[in-house]
Amino acid sequence: MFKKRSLAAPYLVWMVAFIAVPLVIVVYFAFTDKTGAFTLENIMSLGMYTTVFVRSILLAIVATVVCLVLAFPLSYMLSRMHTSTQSMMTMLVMLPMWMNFLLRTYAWMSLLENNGLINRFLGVFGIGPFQMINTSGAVVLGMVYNYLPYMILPLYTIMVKIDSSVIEAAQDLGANMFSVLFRVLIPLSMDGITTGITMVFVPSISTFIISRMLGGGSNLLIGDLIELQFLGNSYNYNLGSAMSLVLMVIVLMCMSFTTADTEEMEAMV
Amino acid sequence: MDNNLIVSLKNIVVDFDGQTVLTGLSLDIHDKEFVTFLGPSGCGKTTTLRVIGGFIEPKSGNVFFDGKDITRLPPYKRHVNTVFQKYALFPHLNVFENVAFGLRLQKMDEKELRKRVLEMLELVGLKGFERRNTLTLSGGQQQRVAIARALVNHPRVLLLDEPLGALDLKLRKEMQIELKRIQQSLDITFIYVTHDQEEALTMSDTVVVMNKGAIQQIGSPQDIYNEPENAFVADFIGESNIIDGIMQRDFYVEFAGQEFVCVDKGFERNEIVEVIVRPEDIQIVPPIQGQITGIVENVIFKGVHFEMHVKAANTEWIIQSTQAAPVGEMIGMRIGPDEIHIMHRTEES
Amino acid sequence: MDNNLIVSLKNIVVDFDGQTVLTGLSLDIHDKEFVTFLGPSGCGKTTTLRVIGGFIEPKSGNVFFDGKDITRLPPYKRHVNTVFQKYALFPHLNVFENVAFGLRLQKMDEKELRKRVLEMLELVGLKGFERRNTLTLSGGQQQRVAIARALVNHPRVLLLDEPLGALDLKLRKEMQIELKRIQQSLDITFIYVTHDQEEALTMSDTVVVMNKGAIQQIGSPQDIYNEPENAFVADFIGESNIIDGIMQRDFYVEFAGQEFVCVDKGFERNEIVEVIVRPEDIQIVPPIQGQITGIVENVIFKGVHFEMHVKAANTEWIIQSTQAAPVGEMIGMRIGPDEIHIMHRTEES
Amino acid sequence: MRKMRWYQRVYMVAIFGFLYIPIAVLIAFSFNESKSRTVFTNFTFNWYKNLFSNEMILKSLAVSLVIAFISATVATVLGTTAAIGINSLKKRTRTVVMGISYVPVIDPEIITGVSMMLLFVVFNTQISSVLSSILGFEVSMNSFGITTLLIAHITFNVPYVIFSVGPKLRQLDRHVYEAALDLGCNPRQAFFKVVLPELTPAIFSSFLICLTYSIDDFIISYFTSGTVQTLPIAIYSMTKKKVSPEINALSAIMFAVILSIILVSNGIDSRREKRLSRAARAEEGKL
Amino acid sequence: AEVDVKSGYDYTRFKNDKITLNVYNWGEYISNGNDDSVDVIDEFQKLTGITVNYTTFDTNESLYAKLKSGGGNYDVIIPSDYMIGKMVKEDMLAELDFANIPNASLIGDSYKKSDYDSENKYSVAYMWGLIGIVYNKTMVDEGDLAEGWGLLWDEQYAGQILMFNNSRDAFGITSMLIGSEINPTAQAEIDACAEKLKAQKSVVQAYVMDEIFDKMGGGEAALAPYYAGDGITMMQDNPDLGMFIPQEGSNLYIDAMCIPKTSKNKQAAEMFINFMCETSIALANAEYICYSSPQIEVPALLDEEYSQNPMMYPDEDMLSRCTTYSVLSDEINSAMDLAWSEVRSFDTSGNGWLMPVALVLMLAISIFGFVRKWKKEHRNDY
Ligand SMILES: Nc1ncnc2c1ncn2[C@@H]1O[C@H](COP(=O)(O)OP(=O)(O)OP(=O)(O)O)[C@@H](O)[C@H]1O
Ligand SMILES: Nc1ncnc2c1ncn2[C@@H]1O[C@H](COP(=O)(O)OP(=O)(O)OP(=O)(O)O)[C@@H](O)[C@H]1O
Ligand SMILES: [Mg+2]
Ligand SMILES: [Mg+2]
Repeated sequence: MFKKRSLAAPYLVWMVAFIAVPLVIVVYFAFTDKTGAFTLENIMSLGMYTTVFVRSILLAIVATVVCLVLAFPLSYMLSRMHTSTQSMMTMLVMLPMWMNFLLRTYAWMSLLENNGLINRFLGVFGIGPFQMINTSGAVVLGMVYNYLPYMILPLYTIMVKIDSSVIEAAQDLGANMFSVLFRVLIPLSMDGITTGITMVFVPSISTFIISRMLGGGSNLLIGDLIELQFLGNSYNYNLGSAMSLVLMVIVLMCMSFTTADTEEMEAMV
Repeated sequence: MDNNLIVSLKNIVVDFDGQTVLTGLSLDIHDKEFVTFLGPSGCGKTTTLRVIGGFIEPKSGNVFFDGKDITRLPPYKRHVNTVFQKYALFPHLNVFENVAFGLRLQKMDEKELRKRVLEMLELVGLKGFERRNTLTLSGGQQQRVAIARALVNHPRVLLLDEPLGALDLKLRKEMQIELKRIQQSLDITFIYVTHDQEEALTMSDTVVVMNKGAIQQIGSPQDIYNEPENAFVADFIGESNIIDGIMQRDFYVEFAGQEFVCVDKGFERNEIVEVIVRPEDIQIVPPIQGQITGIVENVIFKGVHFEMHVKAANTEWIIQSTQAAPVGEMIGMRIGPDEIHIMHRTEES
Repeated sequence: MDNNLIVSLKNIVVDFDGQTVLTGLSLDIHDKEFVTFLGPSGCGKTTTLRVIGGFIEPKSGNVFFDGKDITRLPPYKRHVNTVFQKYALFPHLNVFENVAFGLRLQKMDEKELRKRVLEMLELVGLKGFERRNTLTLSGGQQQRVAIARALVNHPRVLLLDEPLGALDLKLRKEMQIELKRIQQSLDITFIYVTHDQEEALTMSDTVVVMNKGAIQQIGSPQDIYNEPENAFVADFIGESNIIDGIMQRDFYVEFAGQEFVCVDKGFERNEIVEVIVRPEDIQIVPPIQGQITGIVENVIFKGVHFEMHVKAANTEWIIQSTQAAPVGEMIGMRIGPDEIHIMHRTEES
Repeated sequence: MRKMRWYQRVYMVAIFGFLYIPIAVLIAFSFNESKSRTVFTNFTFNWYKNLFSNEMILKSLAVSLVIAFISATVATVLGTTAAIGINSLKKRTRTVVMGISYVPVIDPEIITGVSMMLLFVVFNTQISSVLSSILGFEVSMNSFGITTLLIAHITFNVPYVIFSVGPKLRQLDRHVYEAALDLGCNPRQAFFKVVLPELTPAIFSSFLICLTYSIDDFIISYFTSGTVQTLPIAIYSMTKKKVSPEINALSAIMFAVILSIILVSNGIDSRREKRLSRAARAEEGKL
Repeated sequence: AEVDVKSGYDYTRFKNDKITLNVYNWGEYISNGNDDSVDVIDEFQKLTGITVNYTTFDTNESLYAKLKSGGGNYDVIIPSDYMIGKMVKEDMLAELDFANIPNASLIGDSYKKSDYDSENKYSVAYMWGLIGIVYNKTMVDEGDLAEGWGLLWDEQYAGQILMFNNSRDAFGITSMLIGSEINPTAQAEIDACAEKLKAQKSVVQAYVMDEIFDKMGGGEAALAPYYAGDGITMMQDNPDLGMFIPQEGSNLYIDAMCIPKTSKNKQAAEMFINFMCETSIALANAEYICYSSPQIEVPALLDEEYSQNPMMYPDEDMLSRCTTYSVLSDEINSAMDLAWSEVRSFDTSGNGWLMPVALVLMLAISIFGFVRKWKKEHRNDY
């Protein structure tokens, strides 16, 4: 095949300058104070924010699980449709993602508000109003809504590759619906499940827009904290870098469990 | 109804998106028989098998198993197991677990299960492969796993959908013999699908020739080969010379400008018929002795025999013989009465 | 050196990652010949072809073309064109442009180019397909485009790597005849790779049988079939009974407990040899008339003939005959001197 | 394939409803006369008119488009050459390079944004003066803006190009390339005549992907934009203020544009597919 | 409409210089042409030929962060009093050349030489105002208004209260409630306020800045502290809304125009500041955003509705109870930031079990991941 190693050079330079070096700088800032002296204080003072970290992780996990539960049956149905319908349906799944996510989240504000459309609608039947916006539930909902396609697509991609005859073989051997699900379908879609989990979990845990718009800013997440340090009230790069570092470690840890190899990543891009 | 019938299909009709794929198919399969469905691609062989397996509900008609109507029974409740065309092994399980799958669902006791599985693996010649990942097996080995997986449940009937389709010639021949051996040693019914006529002839007790969703002929391999009921069967089973002829009267047929004696009767006088002659049934003789004379256009060496294309009476004849005549030579051809098969004309031909 | 030699390989050795794939292969190919490389998968056929095409540089050895050493010449400077196994058509170009590709590189004048391309398309039977997208063509048609694309450059030698491998049986037979016709009408050298023995026998002037990176036999199809030089060739070309025997003296061999007259000589006295008998060369006779007697274990109907497995003298014999003997019966077998092929023992067998 | 059961249909409708209701609401209220986001009073097109006289939105749209086009183009070129280069690297090196390339894909956007921002800060405060004194002329980004945005966008776009072109490159039939050599191309010609045309669809689609990612990106731009406002940043600042239905109008327009692009490209695709398959079937029939 | 500018100032001297001015202002803080108002930026561009790149921020602190990071080369910024002081202290602002801003003389004397810019070298006041409480008359019992700032802690209105999303204002309000110094000088004062703020969390619906327009306007919340001018704007849009200044007193803030040191177009920036001080422009802005203008000619020209509004131009008595934020020491500043983060991330409910649950979950995921990977590797061993 056509080979030319030198063609990689410009990219390698770029990669080092704009991917590797910035990460090094984050690490550097995380371990120094304002004067540039080495310190562990930034990392240590993060203990104060444990609740924020825990809350972020918890909300992200809940959102991820909800996405998984919602997406699994849907992806399966999609994967068993006629090929022509399939492509249309996946298009339909992806279409909302093409809209600016600020706008979509903003739309949920109109729906969830106390005087919002949902409460108005329920009001017609004399139910409610419910406090929906500015709750953790609303934040989870925002995450689920925004990242659901990221769960559907990898699941779907892996599921189309499952030959119907494998499922039929299981039925043939005496498996009812549940056995098919737990003994065949889930094990076979494991790669898609883990890819989907990462693709939902990572943005969920680091979001700051969703919590700000739907959570009312009273439930800070890691993303909000970091933003506060860099562009917000607190203005403390060192602390912010330390937070970023921890977030990065959390994410990388999850990645190391879930994504098996690079080829899967390629498939999902 | 016959006592040892095991599967009966009655007037099965199957539609896909309004297109009729099986047109009222009826068929009886006896216990312990090796039945083969043979037919060209798309003729509905797989569909028939899937109706028996329970993966397709027919639009109308009934499936009987051991005398009971099982038309609406889901696959996992049928005493029938299937070996799928592409094996359909579970990629996440190793060989042992693949075979054990059905037994585990029955919650069989672990010891008994081990015994049964290992027994079955031995039967298919895969002893020692238990822990192997199925993806690392060769095609033939995967095939054996698929068979073991189905057989371990002791089905009364095993359905096999072109199980050897993906194997190469040599392996295929081996597996044919192996399959036959397994069927005989377990004494169960095999319903086998193939589009390879040689395979069908080699293995079966009964061959069911299908075309366009309908059965063309049912019979033993020799019946099918020697007494094809129509031109489709004749053409599909082995190479044939198919010529238009006129049935002058019982036992006399005219074709290629000559009158031939034959063994068929019961046709109308002067009915236009199809005459079928197998390439190996034509004898090459010196031109004066021949009933027909022709010129050799082409000779191909095929190993066991030569194949000649001979132009005679405006038709191209295919002749197979161990003796080659040189290209361009005039030869005579003789056909005995037994070798002439006469059929009513069908619209298709 | 022969005057009309076109390609010569001298002691070609090819390694892949330290594994020797061609072990010092030497071969002369004459101009206008149809040469076929035949051998099992992985024996190095493709590799040999790629050495000739210039895609692999041998570790040692030389390639001569028309007497000139071209071992280090890159592919695009050789007067050799290749038809690849999976056609390797340019998907972004239509049929015409695919065929015109080589000529455009030569900056041929547009009018001349059109003429040449259309001529070639006509030759391969694709007139009127010029503007078609290659993806919309059937396998056989794509194959023709690939051939036209190679031939339009007027190569002296055309290399074809299993060009019919992906086609189904019927199409394959058609294309075999077509290819032979093209070769004859253009009068150029074809070097053809296949693992299908029937294909090799049908088409070639010369067959080169390979195994494990070495040449086993070179000869005409009939030589190869009738006079295999070793057991590998005999087994690979058609089915064979291969039995150990002892060469008692010239023209006399003992096997299966009997002495047989044969036509071979030049072996050492009492040398242990391999005796090869084709299944169709064994005559079935009443037991008393037989040189060997055996019991029929198995009869398979194969359409044209029956195949019987017969146990005799502790060996399983395969016999092909148009007459079947019933299973369990004792039969006699006769083998004529001409039908006995005697070979030196090779380590493998 | 079996027909879907009723509960499957209900489920699908429910999920798609969930995905589309917010968008439907957005669009519906773009025609609302009053500013209320929840009570529909009267039908009007005014917000669309206002939108097109809203200089801030138009300007930020222009900025977004310019950045998207430039960064997508650069990223595509850089990424394509990189994919070819990486493909020829040894396996070890390749794994390392690919591993680092995944970082922007895997990492939370906020970290990419923050780290780029820190890089620029460090460059501005420390490196630029040193560089200037070494080179003898002023090297400085002075402040964040188009340059930093471009660098950031190119950086997060390039991996997508590599990951969509790279696999295509590996899937490419080696024999097609060899066929070109066989017919007389030297390696260079073979690349441009055969390999590149083969890669074109992948390159083009990754260009489109970059374009959309770039237009859509908010978080990374938010940290690296400085004084420049891209469209998402403008939208963000709008959602914080007295919200005007101009936003709804904007989203309706964006939705319509995206939908029509998808439909058109899909239509072209499927029509070509149909033509191909029809032709192929016709051929089979003939044989 | 053409606006009047005082003659004698050459607004056109940069016409051909293709200058772009980066102006960084609070959101909704300039007359922008909506509702038949004057489009100030547009007028300026038309008049001078200078292009204005106008962007907005929503807290003083984010303005500071952006400027500090080098993230923006702004030419004109409009921070508030204490932030100006901080920037002066950190040498971030350029000294103004008042020769280029003759209209600065129109700014009232009480807005010059304030504490934050004692020598009046760096800033020209733009607007001033008080912080009040906006309330929804349909949701709040007007009798409760007597509670003053305490209203924002009233359990009755739990979940319907919005709160400032910036530390200075949040702490300022709290200190007025508990009667401590609005410009704290000791850690103890900050701690006290922080406690109070944490106590407030359970009744707060959301921490917001400009989102308040939307939320109060839409009836989403009942009570919110905000800047008086914005409150008046909201009242105009939604007649259900009312506003009052609590009796405890309030913060008097002054937002003033400054030029950062990094500005490359200082003269043009000064021209912009001068333009903003033109009577007609200052009037337009005051009318549109309803803040109180420090420009001496404006009040007289305003509608009575505005000029008599005690929210915009409060009486002396009220003014005497109002304090301006002053620059805090670095320690106090960072203590306040820290306390504020703590308040925001503080969660009264359930942090006892949150932690272990999450840990167990994480652990489960990791074990599962390891097992799977291990299996996978071994499957490929053959
Ligand atoms: N799920 C399906 N939907 C629509 N049509 C189908 C479906 N399955 C099969 N068919 C059609 O039914 C007909 C018969 O199919 P079937 O699979 O039974 O053929 P077959 O005899 O098994 O052929 P092959 O030898 O190619 O496997 C074909 O025309 C096929 O196109
Ligand atoms: N690029 C390569 N790298 C390593 N080994 C190779 C390579 N190409 C071929 N081989 C090995 O060389 C041997 C001969 O391969 P070759 O392709 O010549 O076989 P072949 O006779 O063409 O077989 P087939 O009929 O399967 O095409 C095989 O064992 C194969 O695994
Ligand atoms: Mg089938
Ligand atoms: Mg090969």
